[in-house]
Amino acid sequence: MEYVYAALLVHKAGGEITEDAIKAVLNAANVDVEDTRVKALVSALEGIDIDDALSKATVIPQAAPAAAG
Amino acid sequence: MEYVYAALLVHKAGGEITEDAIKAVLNAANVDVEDTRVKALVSALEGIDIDDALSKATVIPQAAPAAAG
Amino acid sequence: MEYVYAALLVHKAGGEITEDAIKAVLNAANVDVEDTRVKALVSALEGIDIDDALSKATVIPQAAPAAAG
Amino acid sequence: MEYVYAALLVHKAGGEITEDAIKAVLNAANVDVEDTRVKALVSALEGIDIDDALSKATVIPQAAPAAAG
Amino acid sequence: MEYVYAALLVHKAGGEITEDAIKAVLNAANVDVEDTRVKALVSALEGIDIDDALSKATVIPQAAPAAAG
Amino acid sequence: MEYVYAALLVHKAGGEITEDAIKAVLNAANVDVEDTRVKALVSALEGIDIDDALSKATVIPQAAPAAAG
Amino acid sequence: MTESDVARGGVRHTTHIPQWKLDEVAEIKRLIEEYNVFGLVALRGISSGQLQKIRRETRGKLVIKVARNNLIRRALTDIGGEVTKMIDYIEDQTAIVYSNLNPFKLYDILESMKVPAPIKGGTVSPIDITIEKGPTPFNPGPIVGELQKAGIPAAIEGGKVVIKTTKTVVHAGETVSKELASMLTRLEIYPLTVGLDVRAIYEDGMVFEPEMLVIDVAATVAKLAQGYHDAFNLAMHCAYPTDETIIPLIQKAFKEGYTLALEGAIPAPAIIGDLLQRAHRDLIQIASLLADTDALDEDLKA
Repeated sequence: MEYVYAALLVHKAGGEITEDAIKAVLNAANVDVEDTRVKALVSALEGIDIDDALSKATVIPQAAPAAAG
Repeated sequence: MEYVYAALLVHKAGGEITEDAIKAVLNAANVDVEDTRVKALVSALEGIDIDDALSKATVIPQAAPAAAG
Repeated sequence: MEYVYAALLVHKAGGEITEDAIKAVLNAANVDVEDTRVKALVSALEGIDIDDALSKATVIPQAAPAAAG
Repeated sequence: MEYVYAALLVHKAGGEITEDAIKAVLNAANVDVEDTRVKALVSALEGIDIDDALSKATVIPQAAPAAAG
Repeated sequence: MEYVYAALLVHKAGGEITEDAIKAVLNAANVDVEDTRVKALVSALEGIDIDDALSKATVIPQAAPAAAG
Repeated sequence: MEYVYAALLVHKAGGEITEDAIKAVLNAANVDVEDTRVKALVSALEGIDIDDALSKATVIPQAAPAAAG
Repeated sequence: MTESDVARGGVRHTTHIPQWKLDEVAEIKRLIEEYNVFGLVALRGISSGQLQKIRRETRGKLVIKVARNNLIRRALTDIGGEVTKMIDYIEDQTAIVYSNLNPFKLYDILESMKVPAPIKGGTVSPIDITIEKGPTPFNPGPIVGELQKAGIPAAIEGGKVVIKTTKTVVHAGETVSKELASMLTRLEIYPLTVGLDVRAIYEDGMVFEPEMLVIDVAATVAKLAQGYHDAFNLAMHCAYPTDETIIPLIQKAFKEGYTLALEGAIPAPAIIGDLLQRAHRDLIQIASLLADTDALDEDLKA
């Protein structure tokens, strides 16, 4: 989920979600960045209105994957 | 929420949540960092088991009608 | 349920749900296509607003795989 | 969700979830395929028992408030 | 609500809710204090265990599934 | 939460939320004031329309941590 | 009630004031001085028996003195200052209640001493009086006619006298007839509440009227909860970490990440299972619309 948090952060900071922006944040967090995943993330978020998506009331899975990446 | 995202990102990346770590991430996201907010957040997170909190996060405070209380 | 996935896929890809479109997708997935079933599906979906139907899907996965990741 | 639908379709058709298989299906549905998203999905699905994951889908009413978009 | 905020503040600060304590806080906030309201509030709070009242009053039926708790 | 109560009080009393205003209220409540937290709060509230925030779809606390400091 | 027993004399503005009046004014002043709190209460409608009972049961907590209005006025005027605000509450028949309890407790005690009382014929009712339908203690007889004559819808049913329908027999402000008052009493309906009725309580420069003295615990708790919610919401809204909000803030960030990943169909390892289930859910949703057609595979038919 690091990639997603990075995207959220960039978005909330008012920036555009680009590969470079995401990579910069992940690097700063010492994440070992996989280009493919960054590209995939940016591509997946392209058509998404993030604020709109966040306003959706999603129920969290019961067993939150605490240990999950 | 930028500060909180940054903390979560650092945590998920396996790092320790320190002022420096959070600031580095925020800077990378071009957030105009307010030192005191970083300090306040790090201080509040002391003693908090984030994974535990997330595993209990099954019922997230939902948007609820203002009628409450 | 391959046929329904094929229909969903065609729809989400922005295409029109026709027999040819469904067949093409099923063929690509190496499904042994039954023409009558494709006909029945296309016919049954006529007049159905798929986006509307999906937005009403008021159920969310409950037990997420905690070990995921 | 197109990518996920495609993956499930391939799986239900008895095929193995490979990049090529997913791409073939997406192409047949005229999706403008992003290679990295296919890679990311296939990578995420590695080691996942899909039937098992779906069988856990004991769906529950969302009970989300009207706020739900 | 100023009077109530003042009472909550005094309480949270570990102080006893007395007329003087409430008045001091309100004065510091430049509220034009009405003695009778202070007296009425202090008197009303006499028999109330604030921590208890808050812990009971804030558990409001959530728009969330049974997981609540 | 003392700091937040103080901010609410200052705001409701018609005052501007400044470090001095919040400190004055906290001092009156015998809170051992931490400058960092005051600064962090004032910074966090910058640009926030408090009345609007309060009137908006409110988030309900899960359960008031009665014992919480 | 020795005060009312003393020789009556018209209140005139005269240079000569009888000693007993001077003594009484001095006593009022002394008691106001001595106690933290005093209240002016209405005496009308209270029996001397009930007054004695109240005195007995509140002994040690409060002192009740009946006094002439003009002497009370005189004493308050003599004391001067804020106390004179209480002069506005002197009317009709007045008693002074002195206490060291706070005004709210004092009010509470006086209210708790009130008892139900019958209403007298010929008086104006301060409230609506409603008779509920149902059985009465009476056996059939002339009573039925008397009840009906008083405007009460009585009848005989199953060998007993009953009230047929619920009826408001007197509205607030209307005069109660002698017949009705008598029947109400025979039905053991006591519509009035009689006791020492607080007009105002004075403490330390402050005058409290009855509506200010009612303590509503539920409303107070609700306000506390509202105050807490306000603080919690504001802190959440501006992401300010406190002991109460830090965990919800983390959870909120987590939820937002999860939501975004799900909405964007981002195959993060943590949510891949949820994505699969969501796709499956979509399938089921569409399939459910096709339930009665030939479009479904066997595996989607129930």
